[in-house]
Amino acid sequence: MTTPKLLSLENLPVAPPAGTREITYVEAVREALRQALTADERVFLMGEDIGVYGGAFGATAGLAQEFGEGRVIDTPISEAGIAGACVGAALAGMRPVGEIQFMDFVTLSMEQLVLQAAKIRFMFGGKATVPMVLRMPGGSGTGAAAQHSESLENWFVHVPGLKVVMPSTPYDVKGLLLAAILDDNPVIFVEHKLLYKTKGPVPEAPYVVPLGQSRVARTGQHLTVIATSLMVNRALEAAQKLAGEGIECEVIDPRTLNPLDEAPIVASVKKTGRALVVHEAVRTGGYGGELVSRIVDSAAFDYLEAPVRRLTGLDIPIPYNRNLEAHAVPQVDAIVAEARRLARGEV
Amino acid sequence: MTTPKLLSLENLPVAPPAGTREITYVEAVREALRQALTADERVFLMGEDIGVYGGAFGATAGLAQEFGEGRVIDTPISEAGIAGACVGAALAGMRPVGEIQFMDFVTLSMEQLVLQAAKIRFMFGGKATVPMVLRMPGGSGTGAAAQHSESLENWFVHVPGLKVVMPSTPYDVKGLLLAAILDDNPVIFVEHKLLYKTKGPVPEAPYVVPLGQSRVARTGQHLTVIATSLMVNRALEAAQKLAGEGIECEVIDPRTLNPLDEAPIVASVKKTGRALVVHEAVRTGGYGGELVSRIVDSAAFDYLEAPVRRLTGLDIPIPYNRNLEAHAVPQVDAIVAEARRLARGEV
Amino acid sequence: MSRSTQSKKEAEHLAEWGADGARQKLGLMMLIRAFEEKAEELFALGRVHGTMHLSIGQEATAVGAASALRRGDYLLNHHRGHGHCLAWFDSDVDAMMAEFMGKETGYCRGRGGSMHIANVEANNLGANGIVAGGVPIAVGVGLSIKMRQTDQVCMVNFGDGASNEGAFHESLNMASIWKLPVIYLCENNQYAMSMPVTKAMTVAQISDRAAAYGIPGVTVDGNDPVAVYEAVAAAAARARAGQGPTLVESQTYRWRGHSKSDKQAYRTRDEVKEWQQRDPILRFAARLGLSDAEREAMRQAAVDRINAAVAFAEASPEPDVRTIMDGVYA
Amino acid sequence: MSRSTQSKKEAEHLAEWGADGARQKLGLMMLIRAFEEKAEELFALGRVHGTMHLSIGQEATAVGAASALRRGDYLLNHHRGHGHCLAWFDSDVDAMMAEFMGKETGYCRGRGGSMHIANVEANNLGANGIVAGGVPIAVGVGLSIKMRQTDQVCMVNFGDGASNEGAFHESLNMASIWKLPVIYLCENNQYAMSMPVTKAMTVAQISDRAAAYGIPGVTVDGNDPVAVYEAVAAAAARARAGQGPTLVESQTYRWRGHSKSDKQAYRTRDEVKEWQQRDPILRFAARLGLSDAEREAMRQAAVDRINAAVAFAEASPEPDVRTIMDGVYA
Ligand SMILES: Cc1ncc(C[n+]2csc(CCOP(=O)(O)OP(=O)(O)O)c2C)c(N)n1
Ligand SMILES: Cc1ncc(C[n+]2csc(CCOP(=O)(O)OP(=O)(O)O)c2C)c(N)n1
Ligand SMILES: [Mg+2]
Ligand SMILES: [Mg+2]
Repeated sequence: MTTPKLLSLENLPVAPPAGTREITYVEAVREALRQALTADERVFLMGEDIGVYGGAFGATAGLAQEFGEGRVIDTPISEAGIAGACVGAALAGMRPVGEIQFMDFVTLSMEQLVLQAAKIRFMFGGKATVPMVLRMPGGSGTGAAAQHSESLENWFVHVPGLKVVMPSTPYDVKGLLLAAILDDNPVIFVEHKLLYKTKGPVPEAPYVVPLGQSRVARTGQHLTVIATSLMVNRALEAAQKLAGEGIECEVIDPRTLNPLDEAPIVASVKKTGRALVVHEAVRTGGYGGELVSRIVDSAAFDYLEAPVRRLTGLDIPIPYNRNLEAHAVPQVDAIVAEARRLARGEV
Repeated sequence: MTTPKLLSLENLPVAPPAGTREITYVEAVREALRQALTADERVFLMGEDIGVYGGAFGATAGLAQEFGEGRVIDTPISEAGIAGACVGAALAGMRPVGEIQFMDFVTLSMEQLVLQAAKIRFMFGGKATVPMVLRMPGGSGTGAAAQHSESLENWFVHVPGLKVVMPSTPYDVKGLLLAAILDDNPVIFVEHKLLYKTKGPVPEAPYVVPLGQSRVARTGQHLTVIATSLMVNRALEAAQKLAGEGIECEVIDPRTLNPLDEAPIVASVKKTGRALVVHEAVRTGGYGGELVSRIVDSAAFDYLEAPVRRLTGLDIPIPYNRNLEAHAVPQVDAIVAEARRLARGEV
Repeated sequence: MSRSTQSKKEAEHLAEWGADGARQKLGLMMLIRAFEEKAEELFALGRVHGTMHLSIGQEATAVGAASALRRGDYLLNHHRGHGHCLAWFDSDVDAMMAEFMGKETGYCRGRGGSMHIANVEANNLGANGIVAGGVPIAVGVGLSIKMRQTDQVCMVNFGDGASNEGAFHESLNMASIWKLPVIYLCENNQYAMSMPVTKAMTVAQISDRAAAYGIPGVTVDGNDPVAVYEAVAAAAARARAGQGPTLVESQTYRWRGHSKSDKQAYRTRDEVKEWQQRDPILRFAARLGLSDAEREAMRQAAVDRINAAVAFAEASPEPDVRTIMDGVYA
Repeated sequence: MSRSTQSKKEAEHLAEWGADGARQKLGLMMLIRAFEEKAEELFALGRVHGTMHLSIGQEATAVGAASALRRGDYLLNHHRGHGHCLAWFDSDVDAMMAEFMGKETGYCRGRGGSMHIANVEANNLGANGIVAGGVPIAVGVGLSIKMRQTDQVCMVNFGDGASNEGAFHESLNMASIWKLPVIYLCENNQYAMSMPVTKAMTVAQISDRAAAYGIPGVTVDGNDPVAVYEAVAAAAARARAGQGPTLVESQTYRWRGHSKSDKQAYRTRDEVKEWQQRDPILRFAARLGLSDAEREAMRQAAVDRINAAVAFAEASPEPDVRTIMDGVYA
């Protein structure tokens, strides 16, 4: 590797038209990884069972065969070690993309992510970079109970030095993953298990969706719904239903939780006067609080006609029983009901 | 230990008068620990250098000598092990009080705290209890730089099953620590390094300050300041200065961050129409967002005359340089300035 | 300190158990097998959701280990732990199946499911969905025993993969310096999901790792309940005598995929078949001199018991959604 | 695989260094001592804030280890790391002292301080305030070397206490299975803060823990730069040859308290005195046959250099508060 092949932002289109080819979210993840591995010799993958097994959710299927075990590295079950290995490789010039098999297990990596990855650059006076990505699937809905269903994104949002990305569509997951790999900062990349099989149009060639740009997923004038990850899909479904009642929701997907592009949110709330924040993570201490605070402390404050509300996961661990599990997090009907109340001025 | 001596809530006065004896915050911690060790054979302490060394900040000085190394246990440097040992001992009928030497190092204990301690009771259908306390000093101001100055309380607030306590006075720290030890749930108990040497009146006999009760630390009609930990003291100092300008702040200390007693906060904001949230932790994703959201989504919403504002730590790791360090978190003058702007309707 | 050959004492143990005792253990192994096969079937039929980790082929370890302990001892179990649950004291097949099916009558009122089945009353402190998650907890249980000065022990089960987690290291070190009554039972089934143990570590036997803590490490044939019994009994005796922890490695093999969706590209059919030749149930039945008919009758009894448990679970109510907040806080 | 006696080869190494080389190393040890004594003084005078961890008594390890490596190799350092920083390639005493004093001209522009001094340009990837914090990072650095196919090595330093962290275990295991060019240098100064190594683990030597990873473990006299040099050089040769990591334990002693405020109730004055008899500087000076006057002249030169560094740091500007957000993100 004397003159390494490098992926570079300059060569990549920014948010090109989606085109007509449809693939799934997990295929889009894999395509981004394959293209990054092809384009840049500094990129490599590491994680548990990402090689011949192809990853617990199949995100890396075939990549070890294509790029070899030297670049798609199966690790022992050592989540602190995986995070640390990414930090070290990044410090020494590589572009590691680690996988944590379930977001829950990142609880074992926190020291390396928070005290090392996030802080090294600042502590060293800006003289080092830690360009790494850590992918992890979050969320509930698979019946895997309390230790395999966490939505911990707000922990990372609360750590300066980290960026936090949480895509909701196949198009975004590909473009944001390439952007994350190209970013010179440590990026926490949160996928969602229930999104992996969702389909959507995705350009074949590599492209980026820049970090730090919110997306208006639907326009409307009565109410602004800010939703993340899987909840974007549910909010869009809810908006569709509400449209039949004459309630038009504007649905915004921040995509990057930190840094947050708040301008489209503020503009929307100025227009609608009402805002509902929807996330799957438990309510207390969650990202919803950040969104509410940003709205309240913005130019939109004077336009607010109702309290900014949060519809979130209940403050409980995710239960195993299927029915309880479904009740633990916002479903489409709950979003419909809450949005309707808010739009009608019933809260 | 056939008929163990037990500490019991019934025997303890609830929030008795403070009296006249003054001791420091760290002495109050030690007194609570000593009284719990004396009253209840199930209580024991474990942590790094808590024995003959007396703890990095002296909280356990003399206790190993008094109660023996069997109940004041020095551990190897193994933060996951410490947390796990507390979980196991609690499950098996003890009342462990662990110490994490600096809050930063709890990043190594997250799996045991979040996936085990917090969830075991729920996962087991309510058939187990995990009565443990984990003490840890947070905050900056000692020149110990980015890896020894964290304020991570909102991570724990975001975990159902945990309680989070953050006392600001010697009186509260003693009463809340005894209440935490008596609580049947895992409690994260956050002390502050800069508070350890502060003095205040503390009753000698054991007593409890119940978890989940906010304290109105100063009354006023122009502005509500909700502050946590060290920031309570700074907010009170700021309020004192502002009183000279005719601005009367009501200062509220939640004391228990989760469960939060929001009634006094809502009542206060209904009265003042203006609220300022002050915490040392970095702004983005922090506890301030929770407080703002609770206020906005409460009966106080209709009384708001200005945006609810947050004054917090900057979104940076804590720098080493003394001057930079001081600028990284709210100081009294900054609170004065921000509160004045808010009270005067300048924001 | 480790050995992998069978001991001469085994015949003595078998004699101690007596014909009835030994048969009862064989019956338990069959009950576990029947539970697992039914679990697999229910899953295939879509009658349970989530995931599960089957211990088919590993039944001897669960039964041998539990037999070596006493009522009142503690168990910390792992994700592949149906067998250990069933083999533990006072276990209730109905409550287990009901939990597996997410019912209110389950051990955990349907909140835990396969990965979190616990029977706290019997000091079975539950399975764990986190690899090595129970391992540091064992230190605290051990400490509590020491402080309460009882002669209990705590057995913590985990897989080969778990021995690469940092928690393993911290726990063994702490238990060794304080001489805690903990039995570390590493069920080495040769793989951690797709990762062969030979790729995940450089030592020949996991029990070699005991050397880092100055404690005994022993490797036994995990497909032989007597061998497992003997190793765990020795570890328990040591623990009760205040001599501290032991690392017991039980060499066995998982017949099925890791969990519900595993193409098993990481191993060969031949390897699986080879291990199936060492079926712990058939081997032990032969050792006890059972005829085919006797064995078949025992197997049928196990299947019947499991079918009854399914009937119980199916007749049981779902948890009431209004109780969803129950148990978050005490 | 471990040994604690001195090697016969040491005389050869000393000869290789030559008289000048050996004196230069002694000078470096003296420079470290002078830095630490000045640091202590500045702290006592209230001219620096925060905390610091002095390595007085441990200078031979820093100098011996760095001498065995090459420019271009990587260093991951620990909290008691002033000596290692100074001994590393292209180190700049002025930048170090300025960092210690929180100035803009410091290695880290005053943002890091004693516990985070790094010289990234020289592949000194910094000290770490987290016990064992650098240990898993070494795996990644080692991996990058392997992928880039250079003949660099990565040395990671840590204390005896750090070897009880889970991260130690995960890192050594990963480096051993992938045969990474990593040198694990455990500086066993007998205590982790107040915890004597004999209470924190049951093994006689920390290098015994290498057995859990099938890698060489070696224990050397950490107060002898030649012994440390030899062990680290052998580990480096092994690493460069693609044979993987080595665990080197350097037995030494910290003369001062753990950090600024340590009453040292956990050890006796006699014990400290006994170790002070083995002062690495006096011992090495004697071995080189220096007269008292020569030695004193060298010491004075070191002190002068440090005083100059203090003057440089004092004349340097404080960081500008307006730049406080610099470096959070790239
Ligand atoms: C901390 C953590 N990492 C990863 C996983 C995902 N996972 C579940 S079981 C398993 C393999 C465990 O292997 P082993 O310990 O050998 O037990 P076995 O499954 O073979 O019984 C993995 C990787 C997990 N549950 N927890
Ligand atoms: C994870 C973590 N736990 C605890 C500490 C506090 N601490 C700093 S140094 C130290 C002792 C370290 O001992 P050792 O590894 O032997 O290094 P030494 O200080 O003796 O050089 C402790 C407990 C820390 N910095 N990081
Ligand atoms: Mg296994
Ligand atoms: Mg030490």
